Amino acid sequence: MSTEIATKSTKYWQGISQALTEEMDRDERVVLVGEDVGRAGGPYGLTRGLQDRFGADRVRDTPISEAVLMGLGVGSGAVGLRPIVEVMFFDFAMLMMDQLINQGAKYRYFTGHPLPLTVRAMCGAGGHNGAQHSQNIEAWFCGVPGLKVAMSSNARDAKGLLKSAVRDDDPTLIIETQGLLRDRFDVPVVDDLLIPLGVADVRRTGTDVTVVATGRMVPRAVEAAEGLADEISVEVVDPRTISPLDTATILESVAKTGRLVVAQEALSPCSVAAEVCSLAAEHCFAELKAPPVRVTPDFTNVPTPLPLVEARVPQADTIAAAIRTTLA
Amino acid sequence: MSTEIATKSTKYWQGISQALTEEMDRDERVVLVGEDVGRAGGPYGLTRGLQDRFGADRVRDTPISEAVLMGLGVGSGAVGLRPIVEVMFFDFAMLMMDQLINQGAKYRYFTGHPLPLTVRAMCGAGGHNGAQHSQNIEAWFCGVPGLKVAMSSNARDAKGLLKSAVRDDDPTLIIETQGLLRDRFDVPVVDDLLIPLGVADVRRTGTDVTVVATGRMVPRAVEAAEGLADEISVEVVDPRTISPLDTATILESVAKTGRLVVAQEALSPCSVAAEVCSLAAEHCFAELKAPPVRVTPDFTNVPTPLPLVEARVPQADTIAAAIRTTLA
Amino acid sequence: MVTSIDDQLDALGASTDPALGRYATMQLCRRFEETVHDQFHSEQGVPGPLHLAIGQEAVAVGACHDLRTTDVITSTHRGHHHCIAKGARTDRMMAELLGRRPGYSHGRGGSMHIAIPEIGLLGTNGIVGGGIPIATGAAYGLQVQKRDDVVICFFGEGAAAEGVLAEALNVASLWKLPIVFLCENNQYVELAAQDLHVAGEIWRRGTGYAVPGVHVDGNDVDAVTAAVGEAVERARTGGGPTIIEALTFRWFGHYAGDKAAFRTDEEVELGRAGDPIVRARKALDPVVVAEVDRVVEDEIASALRFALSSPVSGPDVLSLNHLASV
Amino acid sequence: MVTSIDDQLDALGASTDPALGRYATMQLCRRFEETVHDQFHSEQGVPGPLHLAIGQEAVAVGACHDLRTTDVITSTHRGHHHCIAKGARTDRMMAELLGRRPGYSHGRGGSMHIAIPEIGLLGTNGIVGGGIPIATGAAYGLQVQKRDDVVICFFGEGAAAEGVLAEALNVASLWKLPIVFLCENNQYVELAAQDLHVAGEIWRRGTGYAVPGVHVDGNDVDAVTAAVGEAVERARTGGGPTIIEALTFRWFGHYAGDKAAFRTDEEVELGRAGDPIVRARKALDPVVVAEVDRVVEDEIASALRFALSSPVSGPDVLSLNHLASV
Ligand SMILES: Cc1ncc(C[n+]2csc(CCOP(=O)(O)OP(=O)(O)O)c2C)c(N)n1
Ligand SMILES: Cc1ncc(C[n+]2csc(CCOP(=O)(O)OP(=O)(O)O)c2C)c(N)n1
Ligand SMILES: [Mg+2]
Ligand SMILES: [Mg+2]
Repeated sequence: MSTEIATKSTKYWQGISQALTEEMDRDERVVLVGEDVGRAGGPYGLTRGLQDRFGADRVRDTPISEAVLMGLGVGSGAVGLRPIVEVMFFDFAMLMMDQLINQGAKYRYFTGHPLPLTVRAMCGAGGHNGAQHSQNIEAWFCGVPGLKVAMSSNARDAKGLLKSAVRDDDPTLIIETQGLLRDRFDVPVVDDLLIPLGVADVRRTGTDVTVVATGRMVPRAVEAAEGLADEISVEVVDPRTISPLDTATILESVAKTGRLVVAQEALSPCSVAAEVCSLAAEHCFAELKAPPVRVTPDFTNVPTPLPLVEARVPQADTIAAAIRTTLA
Repeated sequence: MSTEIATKSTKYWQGISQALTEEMDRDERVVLVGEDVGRAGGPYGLTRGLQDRFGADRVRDTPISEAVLMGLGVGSGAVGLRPIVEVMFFDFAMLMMDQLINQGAKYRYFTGHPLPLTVRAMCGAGGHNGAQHSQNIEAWFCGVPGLKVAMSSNARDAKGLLKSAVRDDDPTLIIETQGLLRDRFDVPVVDDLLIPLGVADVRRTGTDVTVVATGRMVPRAVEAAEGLADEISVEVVDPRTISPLDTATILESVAKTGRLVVAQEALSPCSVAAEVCSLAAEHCFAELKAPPVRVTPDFTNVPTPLPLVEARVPQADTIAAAIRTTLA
Repeated sequence: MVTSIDDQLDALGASTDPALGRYATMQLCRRFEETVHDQFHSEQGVPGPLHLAIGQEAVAVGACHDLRTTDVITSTHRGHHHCIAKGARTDRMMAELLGRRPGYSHGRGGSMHIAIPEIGLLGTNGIVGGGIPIATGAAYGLQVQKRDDVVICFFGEGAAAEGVLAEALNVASLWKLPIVFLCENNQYVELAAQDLHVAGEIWRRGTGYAVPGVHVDGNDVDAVTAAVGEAVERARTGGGPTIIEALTFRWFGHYAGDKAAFRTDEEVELGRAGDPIVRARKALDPVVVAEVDRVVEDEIASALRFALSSPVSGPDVLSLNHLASV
Repeated sequence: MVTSIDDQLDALGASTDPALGRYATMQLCRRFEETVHDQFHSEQGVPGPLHLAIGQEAVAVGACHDLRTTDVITSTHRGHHHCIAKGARTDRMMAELLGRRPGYSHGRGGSMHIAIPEIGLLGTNGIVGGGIPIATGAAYGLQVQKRDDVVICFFGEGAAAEGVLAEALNVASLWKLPIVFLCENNQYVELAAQDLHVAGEIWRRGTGYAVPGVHVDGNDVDAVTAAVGEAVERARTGGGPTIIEALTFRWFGHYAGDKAAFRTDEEVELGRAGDPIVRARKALDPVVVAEVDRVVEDEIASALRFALSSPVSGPDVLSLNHLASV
C-alpha cells in the first residue's frame, strides 16, 4: 500500500465547480448568488447543474445590479446564511466596492459578529475580452482590514481555498484566473480537500533564487525554474493567500536564497509584488545578495486580441530572464 | 529689491478655494460638480461664494448619486468642458470606481482624445468621522494607467497642484487631506501659482537619511527632521504626484543618503510606501546601508474619537524613532 | 432590585395600550437625543459627529412598533431613533456615543456605526444608501431560511437618489422579498432643502418595478404604524415589497453644531409645529403621560450616568474584531 | 474617383426619402454584422468577443436618423448598429473588430471599445450600464455650453437593473437635461430570458422622477423615428428627458458562438418574423431597394477588403494613448 495520495487530472474550472458542489452539499446555509449562475449554469459553465441540484433559492440568478449583488452577500451572511457571491469579471467589482469594503469588511469591526461571506471573482487577461474584462486589481483588497484575499494558481488550490473560504467566518475574496480556466492540473483524490487560508505553498525548493508568483504566473514560474534547473536552483513560492500574507514562509525562502523575483499578472505600482519586495528589503536586508526584481506587464491597459494580450503578460521566458539578472 | 518671493499665511482649505476661483475665472469651460458644493458652499465651506460668482450651471449641486456624479465629469469632459468633480470623502470614491477607472481613465486609450477631468477627494482621519469617512485608498489609483494622482501636504501645493490639474489634459485625481484643512502655511504671493504634476519636492535636504512622506505626514516628517537636526541630517521628500512617481528625485535622494523611511497615513500593504521601498530596493540596492522602514498606522480600521485617531496615526515622534532605527 | 424600563412602562399600561407604548418609545428617543445634544454642547463634547433625528421619532417608532426581535432593520447616519425603537439599550448607546468601552462598538465607532445583529439591527451607516443592499440581502436570507421575519430598510429622501434603491426595488419585486423600503423624508438633505435632490415623488419610485407605493404623514405615529403594519403583513405573508414615504421634519441642522443656515426661522417654526410627540400626547391621559415621562427621564439619566462613569476607550480597542481567525 | 456611400445613396433618393435612407442604414448595419459574423466563423476568426445586434437595427437607425453629428450617443457592448447609425465608417470599424492598425482604436480595443467623439459617439462599452452616467454628463456639458445638441443614451433591458439608470433619471429630471434614455429591449439578457431581470415595465421607470415614458415597437423603424424624434425635440428645446422602451428581438445568442440554449427554435422563429428590415422594405420600390442593396454590398465588401489588407496590430500599439502628457 502506497502512502502517496492518488491524483486526478482536473481542469481549473472543475476544481471550482467541485468545491461549490461539495460545500453546498455539506451545509445548507451555503448559497450562491450571481449573474447567470443558475438557469444558465454560469458564464463559464462552471455552475452548471447546481440550480437543479440545490434549487433556485440557494443558487440564485440576480439581475445586473452589482452593488445589490454584493449586498445580498453581506445581508444574507448577517442573518445566518453562508453566501458565495460570484463576480463574473473582477473588473465588475468596481461597482461593488462600497458594499465589500465599507460594509462587509467592516461588519465584524462594527458588530463583533462574524460575517461568513465568500466572494469569487474572475481576474486576468486570459480571454480576449479587453480592458474592462481583464484587470488584476487584487492589491486594492490587500490593504483592507477585515478582509482575507486568496488567489489560486491551479485546480487543487482553486478547489481547496474556496472550500476553506466557505467555512471561514471572515469575509474572504477568492480570486480565480480566467487564463487558467481550461488548464488541467493534478488534484488529490481525497474526501475533503481543504487548503488552509494564510499558508503559502513552496511549489519547488531551490537555493539560489526565490520566485514569488501569483495566479497565472505560478505555472510559468515553475516552467522557468525547470528550464533553468541545470544552471540555477530556483525556489518557487505561491503565497496563495495574499492578505494576510504568509510572510514567514516568503521571508524564510528569501533569507535562504538571498535573491528575489516576484511575478504577477497585475500591474506593478503599489501591488502585491511591491509588497513582497518591500517586505524582503525590510526583513531580509542582510541576506539579500541582489536587488529584487518585479516581473509584471508594462503599465498599459489590457488589449483585446489574444496575441497582444500574450505579448503584454509575462511569459516563462520573461521570468527566466529576470531570474538570471539576479545572478548577473 | 529682494529676489525673495513674498508669502502669505494661508489655510490649507483656502489654498484649494483660491485655486478653484482662479481657474474658474480664467477659463469658463471649468465647472465644479459635487454634493453641496453650490448653494451650501461645500461641506467644508471651501466652495463658499463660488456659485454666486460663477452661476449654478458652472457650480452645480448634485444629488447623492456618486456613480452619476463621476459620470458628469467624464461625459462633460468629453463634450468640451474641463470639469472638477468633488468627492466629499475619499471613501465615497468606492461608489465611483467604475466611472473613474473603467471609463474615465480609459477614455483616451479608447478614443485617442484627451479627457481634461479633475477629481478632488478629501482623505484621511483628520476629523472624527470614523471608519467610513477617513480612509486613505490612494494606492488603488496609482496602479491605473491613464490616470494621474497627486496628493498635497500644504496650502501651496494644494493650490498649485489643483491649478495644474485643471489645465492638464489627463484625468487627474487630487487627494486633499482632512487633517490639514485648518492648518496654516506660507503660500507665495504670485499671480499664477502652478505646481507641476510629476515633480517631487525636496522639502529639506540632508545627507544621512531620506524620508519620503505624503500628505499629512509631510509636516510631521519635517518636524521630526528638525528635531533630530543636531544628530542626524535628514532629507525629506514629498512626492506630491504619486502616479506617475518622480522616481528620479526619490531615488537620487536615497542613493545619496543610503537610508530610507517612508511615512504615510495609508495602511501599509500594497501602498505607496511599499512602492517606494520596492523602488529603492530595486534601484538603490548597492547604496542602501540599512533596511528601508515604513511608518504607517497599524492594520486596523479608523476609529471615531479623535484621541484614538491620533493614537493610530504616526506622529513626528514615530517618524523620528524610525529614522533612528535606520542608523542603529 | 432595579426594574427594567420595559417592566415599568408595562406597569403603566404600555403593553396593553399600544398608543401609550409608542408615546413612551418616542419620548425615550427624544430625551436620549436631547441629552446627547446637551453633552455635545458641554465642555467635554461628544467624540464624533451627531446627526439628530429629533422631530422624526414617529417614523422609527411607528414602523418598528410591531416588529419582532428577529425582524431586521437597516438604519442610516441619522439612526438613534431607529436603534432605540428596535430595542437598543440606551445605556450602551450613550456609552458608544461618548466613546466609552461598554459602548456597542467599544466606543470606537460612535453614532454612525451602531450595529446590533442580536436585536435585528444591521447597522446605522456612514454611507448614504449603504444599508439598502444589506437590507435586500437580509430579506433574501430570511426568505431562503423560510423564516416569516421581515426587513424594514430606512433611508432618507436624499438617499433615494442613490442607485442602489432602484436596484433593490427591482430585485425585491422580482423575488417577492419580505421587505419594506421606508423613506423618512425630513425635507432636508445635508445642507440643503430637498428640491436640489428629489425629482418627482419618492413613494412613486416603485411604479416601474410593480412595487406598491404608499405615502403617510410621518408625524402621525398611528398612521405610520398602520401603513407600515400593512406593508409588513404583506411582506410576512409572501406578498413582497412596498415602498413607503413618510413625511416628517428635521428639527436641527445636518449635524449637531450645524447652524442650518439653509433655512429660515419661520420654516423651522412651522416644521416643529408638527411635533409628533405633542400630537401623540394629546390623545393620552395626562397623568399616565407624566408617569411615563418620569420613567423615561430616569432611564436616560441612568444611561448618561452609566456612560459617564464608564472608562473612556483607549488605543487597546483599536485592533479588536477585525478578523475572526487568521 | 470613388463616390462615397452617402453620395451613392443620395443619388438613389436616400436624402429625399427618409424611409429609404433608414432602410439603407439598417441594411448597412445588417450586412456589416453578417459579414463580421462570417469572419468569426472563418478559420482566422475575430480576435475578440462579438455581440451581434442583428434584428435590432430599427432601434439604432430610427433613433439616430435625425441626429446631428454634434449630437451625442452612448452605446453598449452590443453597439455596432449604434455606431453605424451615428456615422461610423464601416471600414475602420471592420478594421477594429479584426484587430487591424487603422481600426478606430488601433485594433486593440475591438467591438466593445469603439468610441469616436468626433461624430458624437462616446463609446460602446464593456460595462453594462457604463454609458449611462457618461451620457448624463455629456447632457450636462451640452447644457452648460448652451448648445442645442442632445444625447441619446442606449441601454438594454438587462442594463436597466443597474442603479445608475435611476440616478441618471433623477438628475436629468431635476436639471431638465437634453437627453433621451432609450432602452433597447431585445428580450434577452446575456444567457437568459428577461423574466429573471426585469420587474414591472421599463418605460414606466421614470414615473417616480416625473420623467415621461414611452413605449414603441422597436421593429418599426418609422415608429421609432417618430417616438424618439419627439423626445429629441423636447430635449432640444429645454423640455428635459424622456425614457423610451423599444421592443425588439435579438436574433443570435449573447455573443457570436453562443448556441443560445436558453431559448427554443420556435421562439427564435417567431422573434425573427418581426424582422425590421423586411418590414421597412415592403413600403419601398423594389427596384430602388435592389440598387441600395448593391451599394451596401459594395461598401461592406470594400470595408472587409480594407480591414483584411491592413496590417495586424502588433505590440507597438499597446502603449499608445494612455496619457496626453507626463
Ligand atoms: C455615499 C455618501 N455620500 C454622501 C455622504 C454625505 N452625506 C451624509 S448625510 C447626507 C445627506 C443625506 O440626506 P437624507 O438621506 O435626506 O438623510 P437626512 O440627513 O436628511 O436624515 C450626505 C450627502 C455620505 N455620508 N455618503
Ligand atoms: C457591469 C457588468 N455586469 C455584467 C456584465 C456581463 N454582461 C455583459 S452583457 C450582459 C447582459 C446585458 O443585457 P442587456 O442590457 O439586455 O443587453 P443585451 O445583451 O440584451 O443587448 C451582461 C450581464 C458586464 N459586461 N458588465
Ligand atoms: Mg433628509
Ligand atoms: Mg437585452
